[in-house]
Amino acid sequence: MIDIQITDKPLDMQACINMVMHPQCGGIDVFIGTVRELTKGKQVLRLEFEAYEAMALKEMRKIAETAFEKWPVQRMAIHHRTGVLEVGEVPVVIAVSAAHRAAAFDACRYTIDTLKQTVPIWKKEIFENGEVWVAAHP
Amino acid sequence: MIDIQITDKPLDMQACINMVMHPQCGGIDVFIGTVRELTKGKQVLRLEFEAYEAMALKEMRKIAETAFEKWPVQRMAIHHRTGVLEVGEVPVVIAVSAAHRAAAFDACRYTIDTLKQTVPIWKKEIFENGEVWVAAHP
Amino acid sequence: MKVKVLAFGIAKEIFGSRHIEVDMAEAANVQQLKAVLEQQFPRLKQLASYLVAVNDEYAEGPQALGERDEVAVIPPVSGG
Amino acid sequence: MKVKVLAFGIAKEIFGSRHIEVDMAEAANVQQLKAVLEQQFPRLKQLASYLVAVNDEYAEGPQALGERDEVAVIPPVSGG
Repeated sequence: MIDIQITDKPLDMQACINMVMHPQCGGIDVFIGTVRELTKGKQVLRLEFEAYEAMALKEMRKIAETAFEKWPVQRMAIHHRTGVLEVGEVPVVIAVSAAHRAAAFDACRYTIDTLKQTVPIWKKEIFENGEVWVAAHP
Repeated sequence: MIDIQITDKPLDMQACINMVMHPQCGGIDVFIGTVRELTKGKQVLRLEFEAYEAMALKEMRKIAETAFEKWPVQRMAIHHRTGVLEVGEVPVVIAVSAAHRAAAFDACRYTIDTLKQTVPIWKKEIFENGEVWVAAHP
Repeated sequence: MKVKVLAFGIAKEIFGSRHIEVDMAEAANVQQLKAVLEQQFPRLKQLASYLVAVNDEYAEGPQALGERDEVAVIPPVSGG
Repeated sequence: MKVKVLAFGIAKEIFGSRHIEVDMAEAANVQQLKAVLEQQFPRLKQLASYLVAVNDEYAEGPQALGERDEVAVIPPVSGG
């Protein structure tokens, strides 16, 4: 079971966990991204996330499917939020269940690492005195 | 901030996550242990967890403190349940926050791996036709 | 042919729009599209990198474009 | 001296009790306690392993025991 969602509503972490629970699973690893107050010493006021939604859903599903091929995992939920997020809010939740915990850890970490490299979602950091699309420039 | 708890009540996963949230954290890794239906092909009816509580709390704190020395993590919650658990219930939740996700993943995985080796908590598996203290015999 | 190009993130700001239309020769490819875009919008060349997607899939330079394709400029992603 | 020994998990079942009292020479150590316990409860030797904790800390064989110490038999742990 793979559940992929992009939404502009606050993410429900407990719902992601419940979704991947399974009587044959022995461990669940969950990654929760949060908006940090500081980036390179500058105070972040808020972030804005924008997604190329159709493609982002497809790319997230590819990552999940690759994780299922690489590790014996049972269920995976990847929920990504878009729109304006304040410090402390949650842009992404990834929950992975597996019979044994090593697979859950490996697959969860692979998923967030790959998501950050390939999924067409963009983050703009808004500071007191300006804003910047993260990673856009060298 | 380190929060260590042993309780015979159901664990509150969202509370563990909220406890480690911090404006300077960029990622949280959460490990959730769950009771599996099958062990080596035999149907588990339920589990019973017993703790040497004072020592288990001390050993869990040592693991957390070692994790704080080894990785730049911000907050950690380790909650372990005791008593009778049915299939699908949650004996352990470990939540770790850090500015950067690699530290959260490493510290969380180290914590559950070490907990399973050193913390004086015991699990009895109850099957249809008998029961066994896990790992007691070679 | 006219190719409609979607823009996201900083590309949307560089184009000044969520999508633009580009005039291309029939069966022009991704590589040629990039050359045209970079000529019209030189700021694209200042990006750390950017990719082109065709119908929701990352596309290589030689891939041919058609008028009905959904084409998008993908600046460096930063989700998660 | 009398040493009170707590038992957990399968050790509790081997002892038939959550705690027992063991007669030991003054200043006996952990190693000697294990020998006495194994004589009284030979099933201890069938365990994959077991450790002794003194005052909530794992203890090595040479550690001396006192009457006021809280001593515990720790069979292989299986939490998590």
